[in-house]
Amino acid sequence: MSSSTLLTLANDLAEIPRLAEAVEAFCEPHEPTMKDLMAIQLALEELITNVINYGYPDGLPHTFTVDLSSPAPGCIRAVITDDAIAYDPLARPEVDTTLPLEERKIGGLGVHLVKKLMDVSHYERRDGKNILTIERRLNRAD
Amino acid sequence: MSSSTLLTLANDLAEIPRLAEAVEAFCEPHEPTMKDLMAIQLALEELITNVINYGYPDGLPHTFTVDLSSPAPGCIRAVITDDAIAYDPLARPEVDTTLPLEERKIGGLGVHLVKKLMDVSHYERRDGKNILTIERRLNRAD
Amino acid sequence: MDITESQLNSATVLALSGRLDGLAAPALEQKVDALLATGVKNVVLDCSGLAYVSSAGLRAFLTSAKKLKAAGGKASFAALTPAVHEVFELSGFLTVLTVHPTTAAAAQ
Amino acid sequence: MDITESQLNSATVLALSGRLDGLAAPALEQKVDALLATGVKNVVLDCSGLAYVSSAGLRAFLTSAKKLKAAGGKASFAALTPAVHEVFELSGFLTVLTVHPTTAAAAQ
Ligand SMILES: Nc1ncnc2c1ncn2[C@@H]1O[C@H](COP(=O)(O)OP(=O)(O)O)[C@@H](O)[C@H]1O
Ligand SMILES: Nc1ncnc2c1ncn2[C@@H]1O[C@H](COP(=O)(O)OP(=O)(O)O)[C@@H](O)[C@H]1O
Repeated sequence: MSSSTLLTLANDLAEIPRLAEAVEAFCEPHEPTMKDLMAIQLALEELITNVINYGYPDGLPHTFTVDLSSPAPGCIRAVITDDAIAYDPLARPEVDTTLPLEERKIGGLGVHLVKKLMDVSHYERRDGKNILTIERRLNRAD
Repeated sequence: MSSSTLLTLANDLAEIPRLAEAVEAFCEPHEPTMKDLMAIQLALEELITNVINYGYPDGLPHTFTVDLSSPAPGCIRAVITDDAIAYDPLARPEVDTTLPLEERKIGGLGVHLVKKLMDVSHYERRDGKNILTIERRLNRAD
Repeated sequence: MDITESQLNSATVLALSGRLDGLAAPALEQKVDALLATGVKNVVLDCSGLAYVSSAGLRAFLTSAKKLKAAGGKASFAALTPAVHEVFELSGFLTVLTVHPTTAAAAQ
Repeated sequence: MDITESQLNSATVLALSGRLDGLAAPALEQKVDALLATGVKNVVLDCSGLAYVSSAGLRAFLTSAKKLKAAGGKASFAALTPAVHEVFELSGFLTVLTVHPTTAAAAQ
Protein backbone atom coordinates (compact mmCIF):
# COMPACT_ATOMS: atom_id res chain seq x y z
CA MET A 1 0.00 0.00 0.00
CA SER A 2 1.29 3.43 -0.83
CA SER A 3 -0.22 6.64 0.44
CA SER A 4 -0.41 10.27 -0.62
CA THR A 5 -2.01 13.23 1.14
CA LEU A 6 -3.74 16.08 -0.65
CA LEU A 7 -3.97 19.29 1.37
CA THR A 8 -6.20 22.18 0.34
CA LEU A 9 -4.94 25.52 1.69
CA ALA A 10 -6.37 29.03 1.87
CA ASN A 11 -4.27 32.07 0.83
CA ASP A 12 -3.61 32.94 4.48
CA LEU A 13 -0.25 32.80 6.30
CA ALA A 14 -1.97 31.05 9.23
CA GLU A 15 -1.78 27.91 7.05
CA ILE A 16 2.02 27.72 7.54
CA PRO A 17 2.04 25.95 10.94
CA ARG A 18 -0.90 23.73 9.93
CA LEU A 19 0.97 22.64 6.82
CA ALA A 20 4.08 21.98 8.94
CA GLU A 21 2.04 19.66 11.17
CA ALA A 22 0.55 17.82 8.21
CA VAL A 23 4.05 17.38 6.74
CA GLU A 24 5.27 15.91 10.02
CA ALA A 25 2.31 13.51 10.19
CA PHE A 26 2.81 12.40 6.58
CA CYS A 27 6.60 11.94 6.88
CA GLU A 28 6.57 10.20 10.26
CA PRO A 29 6.18 6.61 8.93
CA HIS A 30 9.17 7.28 6.63
CA GLU A 31 11.40 7.97 9.67
CA PRO A 32 12.79 11.39 8.74
CA THR A 33 15.62 13.04 10.70
CA MET A 34 15.02 16.47 12.29
CA LYS A 35 16.98 17.96 9.38
CA ASP A 36 14.73 16.20 6.86
CA LEU A 37 11.56 17.46 8.49
CA MET A 38 12.86 20.99 8.81
CA ALA A 39 14.08 20.98 5.19
CA ILE A 40 10.72 19.89 3.77
CA GLN A 41 8.69 22.20 6.03
CA LEU A 42 10.99 25.12 5.20
CA ALA A 43 10.88 24.56 1.43
CA LEU A 44 7.08 24.42 1.54
CA GLU A 45 6.83 27.50 3.76
CA GLU A 46 9.01 29.52 1.37
CA LEU A 47 7.05 28.53 -1.71
CA ILE A 48 3.53 28.86 -0.30
CA THR A 49 4.38 32.17 1.40
CA ASN A 50 5.18 33.62 -2.00
CA VAL A 51 2.00 32.20 -3.51
CA ILE A 52 -0.06 33.63 -0.63
CA ASN A 53 1.68 37.04 -0.59
CA TYR A 54 2.10 37.71 -4.31
CA GLY A 55 0.06 35.15 -6.25
CA TYR A 56 -3.44 36.55 -5.73
CA PRO A 57 -3.31 40.34 -6.14
CA ASP A 58 -7.13 40.59 -6.11
CA GLY A 59 -7.03 40.22 -2.33
CA LEU A 60 -9.90 37.71 -2.39
CA PRO A 61 -9.98 34.26 -0.74
CA HIS A 62 -8.48 31.51 -2.92
CA THR A 63 -7.40 27.91 -2.38
CA PHE A 64 -4.49 25.93 -3.74
CA THR A 65 -3.20 22.42 -3.06
CA VAL A 66 -0.13 20.66 -1.70
CA ASP A 67 0.13 16.98 -2.59
CA LEU A 68 2.48 14.91 -0.41
CA SER A 69 3.67 11.53 -1.62
CA SER A 70 6.59 9.13 -1.50
CA PRO A 71 7.55 8.24 -5.08
CA ALA A 72 10.21 5.79 -3.84
CA PRO A 73 11.28 4.40 -0.45
CA GLY A 74 13.07 7.08 1.58
CA CYS A 75 11.99 9.89 -0.74
CA ILE A 76 9.34 12.54 -0.06
CA ARG A 77 7.72 14.56 -2.86
CA ALA A 78 5.55 17.65 -2.51
CA VAL A 79 3.65 19.22 -5.41
CA ILE A 80 2.19 22.71 -5.02
CA THR A 81 -0.53 23.45 -7.58
CA ASP A 82 -2.08 26.91 -7.72
CA ASP A 83 -4.12 28.95 -10.17
CA ALA A 84 -2.38 32.16 -9.09
CA ILE A 85 -0.59 34.44 -11.55
CA ALA A 86 2.07 32.69 -13.64
CA TYR A 87 5.40 32.84 -11.80
CA ASP A 88 8.48 30.62 -11.76
CA PRO A 89 10.30 31.23 -8.47
CA LEU A 90 13.12 28.84 -9.46
CA ALA A 91 14.12 31.13 -12.36
CA ARG A 92 15.24 33.90 -9.97
CA PRO A 93 18.96 34.81 -10.00
CA GLU A 94 21.13 33.16 -7.34
CA VAL A 95 21.64 35.21 -4.17
CA ASP A 96 25.20 35.94 -3.07
CA THR A 97 25.51 34.36 0.40
CA THR A 98 29.14 35.57 0.81
CA LEU A 99 28.50 39.32 1.20
CA PRO A 100 29.24 41.00 4.57
CA LEU A 101 26.41 41.94 6.94
CA GLU A 102 26.00 45.52 5.71
CA GLU A 103 25.64 44.49 2.06
CA ARG A 104 23.34 41.49 2.60
CA LYS A 105 19.91 42.13 1.12
CA ILE A 106 16.97 41.54 3.39
CA GLY A 107 15.18 38.70 1.58
CA GLY A 108 15.65 36.51 -1.45
CA LEU A 109 16.97 33.68 0.69
CA GLY A 110 13.88 31.49 0.55
CA VAL A 111 14.27 30.07 -2.94
CA HIS A 112 18.01 29.70 -2.40
CA LEU A 113 17.29 27.45 0.60
CA VAL A 114 14.67 25.46 -1.34
CA LYS A 115 17.24 24.62 -4.02
CA LYS A 116 19.94 23.69 -1.50
CA LEU A 117 17.70 21.59 0.74
CA MET A 118 15.83 19.71 -1.99
CA ASP A 119 17.23 17.10 -4.35
CA VAL A 120 14.67 18.01 -7.01
CA SER A 121 12.94 21.34 -7.59
CA HIS A 122 10.95 21.79 -10.77
CA TYR A 123 8.50 24.39 -12.08
CA GLU A 124 5.89 23.91 -14.77
CA ARG A 125 3.00 26.04 -16.06
CA ARG A 126 0.18 23.80 -17.27
CA ASP A 127 -3.55 24.33 -17.88
CA GLY A 128 -3.37 27.82 -16.38
CA LYS A 129 -1.69 26.53 -13.22
CA ASN A 130 1.69 26.85 -11.54
CA ILE A 131 2.94 23.37 -10.65
CA LEU A 132 5.99 23.27 -8.37
CA THR A 133 7.49 19.88 -7.55
CA ILE A 134 10.10 19.38 -4.85
CA GLU A 135 11.68 16.16 -3.61
CA ARG A 136 14.09 15.22 -0.87
CA ARG A 137 15.86 11.92 -0.23
CA LEU A 138 15.59 11.34 3.50
CA ASN A 139 18.72 10.90 5.61
CA ARG A 140 20.97 12.24 2.86
CA ALA A 141 24.56 13.02 3.83
CA ASP A 142 25.32 16.73 3.90
CA MET B 1 -6.60 23.67 5.60
CA SER B 2 -8.42 20.50 4.67
CA SER B 3 -6.73 17.20 3.99
CA SER B 4 -7.43 14.03 2.04
CA THR B 5 -5.39 10.84 1.79
CA LEU B 6 -5.12 8.75 -1.36
CA LEU B 7 -4.12 5.13 -0.75
CA THR B 8 -3.03 2.83 -3.55
CA LEU B 9 -3.64 -0.84 -2.72
CA ALA B 10 -2.64 -4.14 -4.31
CA ASN B 11 -5.20 -6.93 -4.86
CA ASP B 12 -3.89 -8.83 -1.83
CA LEU B 13 -5.74 -9.47 1.45
CA ALA B 14 -2.59 -8.47 3.35
CA GLU B 15 -3.65 -4.87 2.59
CA ILE B 16 -6.58 -5.14 5.07
CA PRO B 17 -4.62 -4.41 8.28
CA ARG B 18 -2.51 -1.74 6.52
CA LEU B 19 -5.64 0.01 5.33
CA ALA B 20 -7.08 -0.20 8.86
CA GLU B 21 -3.96 1.57 10.19
CA ALA B 22 -4.16 4.28 7.54
CA VAL B 23 -7.85 4.82 8.36
CA GLU B 24 -7.00 5.21 12.03
CA ALA B 25 -4.22 7.72 11.24
CA PHE B 26 -6.49 9.72 8.94
CA CYS B 27 -9.46 9.78 11.32
CA GLU B 28 -7.49 10.50 14.50
CA PRO B 29 -7.59 14.35 14.21
CA HIS B 30 -11.39 14.08 13.78
CA GLU B 31 -11.70 12.42 17.20
CA PRO B 32 -13.65 9.28 16.27
CA THR B 33 -15.11 6.93 18.89
CA MET B 34 -14.03 3.26 18.91
CA LYS B 35 -17.36 2.48 17.22
CA ASP B 36 -16.69 5.05 14.48
CA LEU B 37 -13.23 3.64 13.74
CA MET B 38 -14.47 0.07 13.72
CA ALA B 39 -17.43 0.98 11.49
CA ILE B 40 -15.27 2.68 8.84
CA GLN B 41 -12.56 0.02 8.94
CA LEU B 42 -15.17 -2.73 8.71
CA ALA B 43 -17.03 -1.14 5.78
CA LEU B 44 -13.76 -0.74 3.88
CA GLU B 45 -12.63 -4.27 4.68
CA GLU B 46 -15.91 -5.72 3.39
CA LEU B 47 -15.81 -3.78 0.14
CA ILE B 48 -12.12 -4.18 -0.70
CA THR B 49 -12.20 -7.89 0.20
CA ASN B 50 -14.81 -8.42 -2.49
CA VAL B 51 -12.81 -6.37 -5.01
CA ILE B 52 -9.67 -8.37 -4.21
CA ASN B 53 -11.39 -11.78 -4.18
CA TYR B 54 -13.78 -11.42 -7.10
CA GLY B 55 -12.88 -8.28 -9.07
CA TYR B 56 -9.77 -9.48 -10.90
CA PRO B 57 -10.41 -13.01 -12.19
CA ASP B 58 -7.20 -12.93 -14.27
CA GLY B 59 -5.22 -13.64 -11.10
CA LEU B 60 -2.64 -10.97 -12.01
CA PRO B 61 -1.42 -8.12 -9.77
CA HIS B 62 -3.63 -5.00 -9.95
CA THR B 63 -3.96 -1.82 -7.96
CA PHE B 64 -6.96 0.23 -6.94
CA THR B 65 -7.38 3.29 -4.73
CA VAL B 66 -9.10 4.34 -1.52
CA ASP B 67 -9.48 8.10 -1.09
CA LEU B 68 -10.14 9.28 2.48
CA SER B 69 -11.51 12.77 3.08
CA SER B 70 -13.69 14.79 5.40
CA PRO B 71 -16.37 16.56 3.31
CA ALA B 72 -17.72 18.34 6.40
CA PRO B 73 -16.71 18.64 10.05
CA GLY B 74 -17.36 15.38 11.89
CA CYS B 75 -17.92 13.40 8.69
CA ILE B 76 -15.53 10.89 7.08
CA ARG B 77 -15.83 9.87 3.42
CA ALA B 78 -14.06 6.99 1.69
CA VAL B 79 -14.15 6.44 -2.07
CA ILE B 80 -13.00 3.11 -3.50
CA THR B 81 -12.14 3.35 -7.20
CA ASP B 82 -11.18 0.19 -9.09
CA ASP B 83 -10.94 -0.93 -12.72
CA ALA B 84 -12.11 -4.43 -11.80
CA ILE B 85 -15.14 -6.09 -13.43
CA ALA B 86 -18.33 -4.05 -13.19
CA TYR B 87 -20.17 -4.96 -10.00
CA ASP B 88 -22.57 -3.11 -7.71
CA PRO B 89 -22.39 -4.75 -4.27
CA LEU B 90 -25.10 -2.43 -2.91
CA ALA B 91 -27.68 -3.90 -5.31
CA ARG B 92 -27.57 -7.29 -3.56
CA PRO B 93 -30.77 -8.47 -1.83
CA GLU B 94 -31.05 -7.81 1.90
CA VAL B 95 -29.95 -10.68 4.13
CA ASP B 96 -32.41 -11.97 6.73
CA THR B 97 -30.70 -11.47 10.10
CA THR B 98 -33.60 -13.01 12.04
CA LEU B 99 -33.17 -16.65 10.98
CA PRO B 100 -32.14 -19.26 13.61
CA LEU B 101 -28.56 -20.59 13.71
CA GLU B 102 -29.16 -23.64 11.53
CA GLU B 103 -30.71 -21.62 8.72
CA ARG B 104 -28.27 -18.70 8.73
CA LYS B 105 -26.24 -18.63 5.52
CA ILE B 106 -22.50 -18.46 5.93
CA GLY B 107 -21.73 -15.11 4.27
CA GLY B 108 -23.55 -12.19 2.72
CA LEU B 109 -23.28 -10.19 5.94
CA GLY B 110 -20.58 -7.79 4.77
CA VAL B 111 -22.66 -5.50 2.58
CA HIS B 112 -25.50 -5.60 5.14
CA LEU B 113 -23.10 -4.22 7.75
CA VAL B 114 -21.78 -1.57 5.35
CA LYS B 115 -25.30 -0.23 4.81
CA LYS B 116 -26.14 -0.28 8.53
CA LEU B 117 -22.89 1.32 9.69
CA MET B 118 -22.64 4.02 7.02
CA ASP B 119 -24.85 7.09 6.61
CA VAL B 120 -24.18 7.15 2.87
CA SER B 121 -23.32 4.26 0.56
CA HIS B 122 -23.36 4.89 -3.15
CA TYR B 123 -22.23 2.94 -6.24
CA GLU B 124 -21.43 4.37 -9.63
CA ARG B 125 -19.86 2.91 -12.79
CA ARG B 126 -17.96 5.62 -14.65
CA ASP B 127 -15.16 5.60 -17.28
CA GLY B 128 -14.81 1.83 -16.96
CA LYS B 129 -14.43 2.04 -13.18
CA ASN B 130 -16.41 0.99 -10.12
CA ILE B 131 -16.69 3.98 -7.77
CA LEU B 132 -18.03 3.18 -4.30
CA THR B 133 -18.58 6.09 -1.91
CA ILE B 134 -19.29 5.60 1.78
CA GLU B 135 -19.70 8.22 4.49
CA ARG B 136 -20.19 8.17 8.22
CA ARG B 137 -21.07 10.99 10.60
CA LEU B 138 -18.80 10.55 13.60
CA ASN B 139 -20.27 10.14 17.06
CA ARG B 140 -23.73 9.43 15.70
CA ALA B 141 -26.30 8.13 18.18
CA ASP B 142 -27.18 4.47 17.65
CA MET C 1 -4.75 -11.62 16.35
CA ASP C 2 -3.62 -13.74 19.31
CA ILE C 3 -5.55 -16.76 20.62
CA THR C 4 -4.75 -17.89 24.18
CA GLU C 5 -6.21 -21.20 25.41
CA SER C 6 -7.06 -21.98 29.03
CA GLN C 7 -9.41 -24.19 31.06
CA LEU C 8 -12.25 -22.90 33.29
CA ASN C 9 -14.65 -25.39 34.93
CA SER C 10 -15.59 -27.77 32.12
CA ALA C 11 -15.02 -25.18 29.39
CA THR C 12 -12.06 -24.52 27.14
CA VAL C 13 -11.61 -20.75 27.02
CA LEU C 14 -10.12 -19.10 23.92
CA ALA C 15 -9.13 -15.50 24.74
CA LEU C 16 -9.02 -13.49 21.50
CA SER C 17 -6.97 -10.33 21.37
CA GLY C 18 -6.42 -7.86 18.56
CA ARG C 19 -8.21 -7.77 15.22
CA LEU C 20 -10.33 -10.62 13.83
CA ASP C 21 -10.29 -9.52 10.17
CA GLY C 22 -10.34 -11.49 6.95
CA LEU C 23 -6.63 -12.24 7.28
CA ALA C 24 -6.92 -13.52 10.85
CA ALA C 25 -10.21 -15.45 10.62
CA PRO C 26 -8.79 -18.71 9.17
CA ALA C 27 -6.54 -19.11 12.26
CA LEU C 28 -9.61 -19.11 14.52
CA GLU C 29 -11.44 -21.68 12.39
CA GLN C 30 -8.34 -23.91 12.42
CA LYS C 31 -8.06 -23.60 16.20
CA VAL C 32 -11.67 -24.67 16.74
CA ASP C 33 -11.26 -27.56 14.27
CA ALA C 34 -8.19 -28.70 16.22
CA LEU C 35 -10.11 -28.60 19.51
CA LEU C 36 -13.01 -30.55 17.98
CA ALA C 37 -10.53 -33.17 16.74
CA THR C 38 -9.36 -33.75 20.35
CA GLY C 39 -12.94 -34.13 21.60
CA VAL C 40 -13.41 -30.66 23.11
CA LYS C 41 -17.08 -29.67 22.96
CA ASN C 42 -17.61 -26.76 25.33
CA VAL C 43 -15.80 -23.62 24.14
CA VAL C 44 -15.97 -20.08 25.55
CA LEU C 45 -14.71 -17.28 23.31
CA ASP C 46 -13.45 -14.51 25.59
CA CYS C 47 -13.79 -11.33 23.47
CA SER C 48 -12.71 -8.82 26.13
CA GLY C 49 -9.50 -8.10 24.18
CA LEU C 50 -11.08 -8.21 20.73
CA ALA C 51 -10.82 -4.71 19.26
CA TYR C 52 -12.31 -5.45 15.86
CA VAL C 53 -14.36 -8.04 14.02
CA SER C 54 -15.43 -7.99 10.37
CA SER C 55 -17.92 -10.24 8.54
CA ALA C 56 -15.09 -12.72 7.93
CA GLY C 57 -14.65 -12.92 11.70
CA LEU C 58 -18.41 -13.29 12.21
CA ARG C 59 -18.42 -16.08 9.64
CA ALA C 60 -15.67 -17.85 11.61
CA PHE C 61 -17.76 -17.43 14.80
CA LEU C 62 -20.91 -18.80 13.10
CA THR C 63 -19.06 -21.75 11.53
CA SER C 64 -17.45 -22.60 14.87
CA ALA C 65 -20.77 -22.43 16.73
CA LYS C 66 -22.46 -24.63 14.12
CA LYS C 67 -19.69 -27.26 14.21
CA LEU C 68 -19.63 -27.39 18.01
CA LYS C 69 -23.43 -27.70 18.12
CA ALA C 70 -23.37 -30.47 15.48
CA ALA C 71 -20.81 -32.34 17.64
CA GLY C 72 -23.19 -32.14 20.61
CA GLY C 73 -21.24 -29.30 22.26
CA LYS C 74 -21.64 -25.53 22.41
CA ALA C 75 -19.91 -22.20 21.85
CA SER C 76 -20.43 -19.26 24.23
CA PHE C 77 -19.25 -15.69 23.62
CA ALA C 78 -18.20 -13.50 26.53
CA ALA C 79 -17.26 -9.92 27.37
CA LEU C 80 -17.90 -8.16 24.05
CA THR C 81 -16.56 -4.60 23.76
CA PRO C 82 -19.23 -2.02 22.78
CA ALA C 83 -17.94 -1.83 19.19
CA VAL C 84 -17.99 -5.62 18.74
CA HIS C 85 -21.38 -5.81 20.50
CA GLU C 86 -22.82 -3.38 17.94
CA VAL C 87 -21.66 -5.57 15.04
CA PHE C 88 -23.16 -8.67 16.70
CA GLU C 89 -26.41 -6.78 17.15
CA LEU C 90 -26.61 -5.47 13.56
CA SER C 91 -25.89 -8.99 12.28
CA GLY C 92 -28.62 -10.61 14.38
CA PHE C 93 -25.90 -12.61 16.19
CA LEU C 94 -27.17 -11.69 19.65
CA THR C 95 -30.16 -13.98 19.01
CA VAL C 96 -28.40 -16.92 17.30
CA LEU C 97 -25.26 -17.06 19.46
CA THR C 98 -25.02 -17.40 23.24
CA VAL C 99 -23.54 -14.19 24.62
CA HIS C 100 -22.59 -13.64 28.27
CA PRO C 101 -21.32 -10.49 29.98
CA THR C 102 -18.29 -12.28 31.52
CA THR C 103 -16.12 -15.32 30.82
CA ALA C 104 -16.93 -16.71 34.29
CA ALA C 105 -20.68 -16.59 33.51
CA ALA C 106 -20.11 -18.20 30.11
CA ALA C 107 -18.13 -21.08 31.68
CA GLN C 108 -20.84 -21.94 34.26
CA MET D 1 7.05 30.69 19.32
CA ASP D 2 7.88 31.81 22.86
CA ILE D 3 10.45 34.50 23.71
CA THR D 4 11.77 34.53 27.29
CA GLU D 5 13.92 37.48 28.40
CA SER D 6 16.64 37.32 31.05
CA GLN D 7 19.91 39.06 32.00
CA LEU D 8 23.37 37.41 31.93
CA ASN D 9 26.48 39.54 32.65
CA SER D 10 25.96 42.70 30.56
CA ALA D 11 23.82 40.94 27.96
CA THR D 12 20.05 40.67 27.55
CA VAL D 13 19.29 37.05 26.69
CA LEU D 14 16.26 36.19 24.54
CA ALA D 15 15.56 32.45 24.74
CA LEU D 16 13.56 31.40 21.67
CA SER D 17 11.51 28.24 21.78
CA GLY D 18 9.33 26.61 19.16
CA ARG D 19 9.06 27.57 15.51
CA LEU D 20 10.32 30.84 14.05
CA ASP D 21 8.26 30.80 10.85
CA GLY D 22 6.75 33.59 8.79
CA LEU D 23 3.85 33.93 11.24
CA ALA D 24 6.12 34.20 14.30
CA ALA D 25 8.92 36.37 12.87
CA PRO D 26 7.21 39.78 13.38
CA ALA D 27 7.01 39.15 17.16
CA LEU D 28 10.79 38.76 17.32
CA GLU D 29 11.42 41.97 15.35
CA GLN D 30 9.01 43.83 17.63
CA LYS D 31 10.76 42.46 20.72
CA VAL D 32 14.20 43.64 19.52
CA ASP D 33 12.76 47.06 18.55
CA ALA D 34 11.31 47.37 22.06
CA LEU D 35 14.69 46.51 23.65
CA LEU D 36 16.46 49.05 21.41
CA ALA D 37 13.93 51.70 22.46
CA THR D 38 14.91 51.15 26.12
CA GLY D 39 18.62 51.46 25.29
CA VAL D 40 19.54 47.74 25.32
CA LYS D 41 22.46 47.14 22.94
CA ASN D 42 23.94 43.75 23.79
CA VAL D 43 21.53 40.92 22.93
CA VAL D 44 22.12 37.18 23.00
CA LEU D 45 19.63 35.00 21.11
CA ASP D 46 19.56 31.61 22.84
CA CYS D 47 18.45 29.19 20.08
CA SER D 48 18.76 25.96 22.11
CA GLY D 49 14.97 25.55 22.07
CA LEU D 50 14.46 26.73 18.49
CA ALA D 51 13.17 23.76 16.50
CA TYR D 52 12.65 25.51 13.19
CA VAL D 53 13.61 28.66 11.34
CA SER D 54 12.56 29.71 7.82
CA SER D 55 13.86 32.56 5.67
CA ALA D 56 11.35 34.89 7.37
CA GLY D 57 13.02 34.01 10.69
CA LEU D 58 16.48 34.52 9.17
CA ARG D 59 15.33 37.91 7.88
CA ALA D 60 14.24 38.84 11.41
CA PHE D 61 17.66 37.73 12.72
CA LEU D 62 19.50 39.76 10.06
CA THR D 63 17.37 42.87 10.61
CA SER D 64 17.87 42.63 14.37
CA ALA D 65 21.65 42.24 14.02
CA LYS D 66 21.86 45.21 11.63
CA LYS D 67 19.79 47.46 13.89
CA LEU D 68 21.78 46.54 17.01
CA LYS D 69 25.07 47.11 15.16
CA ALA D 70 23.83 50.49 13.83
CA ALA D 71 23.00 51.47 17.45
CA GLY D 72 26.58 50.66 18.50
CA GLY D 73 25.58 47.34 20.06
CA LYS D 74 25.68 43.70 18.94
CA ALA D 75 23.64 40.53 18.51
CA SER D 76 25.10 37.11 19.32
CA PHE D 77 23.48 33.77 18.51
CA ALA D 78 23.97 30.78 20.78
CA ALA D 79 23.34 27.03 20.96
CA LEU D 80 21.96 26.31 17.48
CA THR D 81 20.39 22.86 16.99
CA PRO D 82 21.89 20.88 14.08
CA ALA D 83 18.87 21.58 11.84
CA VAL D 84 18.99 25.35 12.50
CA HIS D 85 22.78 25.32 12.14
CA GLU D 86 22.42 23.81 8.67
CA VAL D 87 20.08 26.60 7.57
CA PHE D 88 22.50 29.24 8.95
CA GLU D 89 25.31 27.58 7.04
CA LEU D 90 23.46 27.33 3.72
CA SER D 91 22.45 30.99 4.04
CA GLY D 92 26.00 32.19 4.71
CA PHE D 93 24.84 33.40 8.14
CA LEU D 94 27.70 31.65 9.99
CA THR D 95 30.05 34.27 8.49
CA VAL D 96 27.89 37.42 8.88
CA LEU D 97 26.43 36.69 12.32
CA THR D 98 28.29 35.97 15.56
CA VAL D 99 27.50 32.39 16.59
CA HIS D 100 28.60 30.78 19.86
CA PRO D 101 28.20 27.18 21.04
CA THR D 102 26.64 28.23 24.37
CA THR D 103 24.67 31.15 25.80
CA ALA D 104 27.34 31.57 28.52
CA ALA D 105 30.07 32.01 25.89
CA ALA D 106 27.88 34.45 23.90
CA ALA D 107 27.29 36.62 27.01
CA GLN D 108 31.03 36.97 27.85
N1 LIG E 1 4.41 33.08 -6.28
C1 LIG E 1 4.69 34.34 -6.74
N2 LIG E 1 3.84 34.93 -7.59
C2 LIG E 1 4.13 36.16 -8.06
N3 LIG E 1 5.21 36.88 -7.73
C3 LIG E 1 6.09 36.36 -6.89
C4 LIG E 1 5.88 35.06 -6.35
N4 LIG E 1 6.93 34.77 -5.53
C5 LIG E 1 7.74 35.83 -5.56
N5 LIG E 1 7.25 36.81 -6.38
C6 LIG E 1 7.89 38.09 -6.69
O1 LIG E 1 9.29 37.98 -6.44
C7 LIG E 1 9.71 38.96 -5.49
C8 LIG E 1 10.80 38.44 -4.59
O2 LIG E 1 10.42 37.21 -3.99
P1 LIG E 1 11.13 36.77 -2.64
O3 LIG E 1 12.60 36.96 -2.75
O4 LIG E 1 10.64 35.42 -2.20
O5 LIG E 1 10.55 37.90 -1.74
P2 LIG E 1 10.85 38.21 -0.28
O6 LIG E 1 12.08 37.42 0.11
O7 LIG E 1 11.06 39.68 -0.30
O8 LIG E 1 9.59 37.74 0.38
C9 LIG E 1 8.46 39.37 -4.75
O9 LIG E 1 8.55 40.68 -4.27
C10 LIG E 1 7.37 39.20 -5.81
O10 LIG E 1 7.29 40.36 -6.63
N1 LIG F 1 -16.41 -6.65 -6.21
C1 LIG F 1 -16.99 -7.73 -6.75
N2 LIG F 1 -16.81 -8.00 -8.04
C2 LIG F 1 -17.39 -9.08 -8.60
N3 LIG F 1 -18.20 -9.93 -7.95
C3 LIG F 1 -18.42 -9.73 -6.66
C4 LIG F 1 -17.85 -8.63 -5.99
N4 LIG F 1 -18.27 -8.66 -4.70
C5 LIG F 1 -19.07 -9.73 -4.57
N5 LIG F 1 -19.17 -10.38 -5.75
C6 LIG F 1 -19.98 -11.60 -6.01
O1 LIG F 1 -21.00 -11.67 -5.03
C7 LIG F 1 -20.95 -12.91 -4.34
C8 LIG F 1 -21.34 -12.74 -2.88
O2 LIG F 1 -20.59 -11.69 -2.26
P1 LIG F 1 -20.42 -11.70 -0.70
O3 LIG F 1 -21.74 -11.93 -0.06
O4 LIG F 1 -19.65 -10.51 -0.23
O5 LIG F 1 -19.55 -12.97 -0.59
P2 LIG F 1 -19.03 -13.69 0.64
O6 LIG F 1 -19.80 -13.15 1.83
O7 LIG F 1 -19.34 -15.12 0.31
O8 LIG F 1 -17.58 -13.32 0.59
C9 LIG F 1 -19.53 -13.39 -4.52
O9 LIG F 1 -19.46 -14.78 -4.45
C10 LIG F 1 -19.18 -12.87 -5.90
O10 LIG F 1 -19.62 -13.74 -6.91
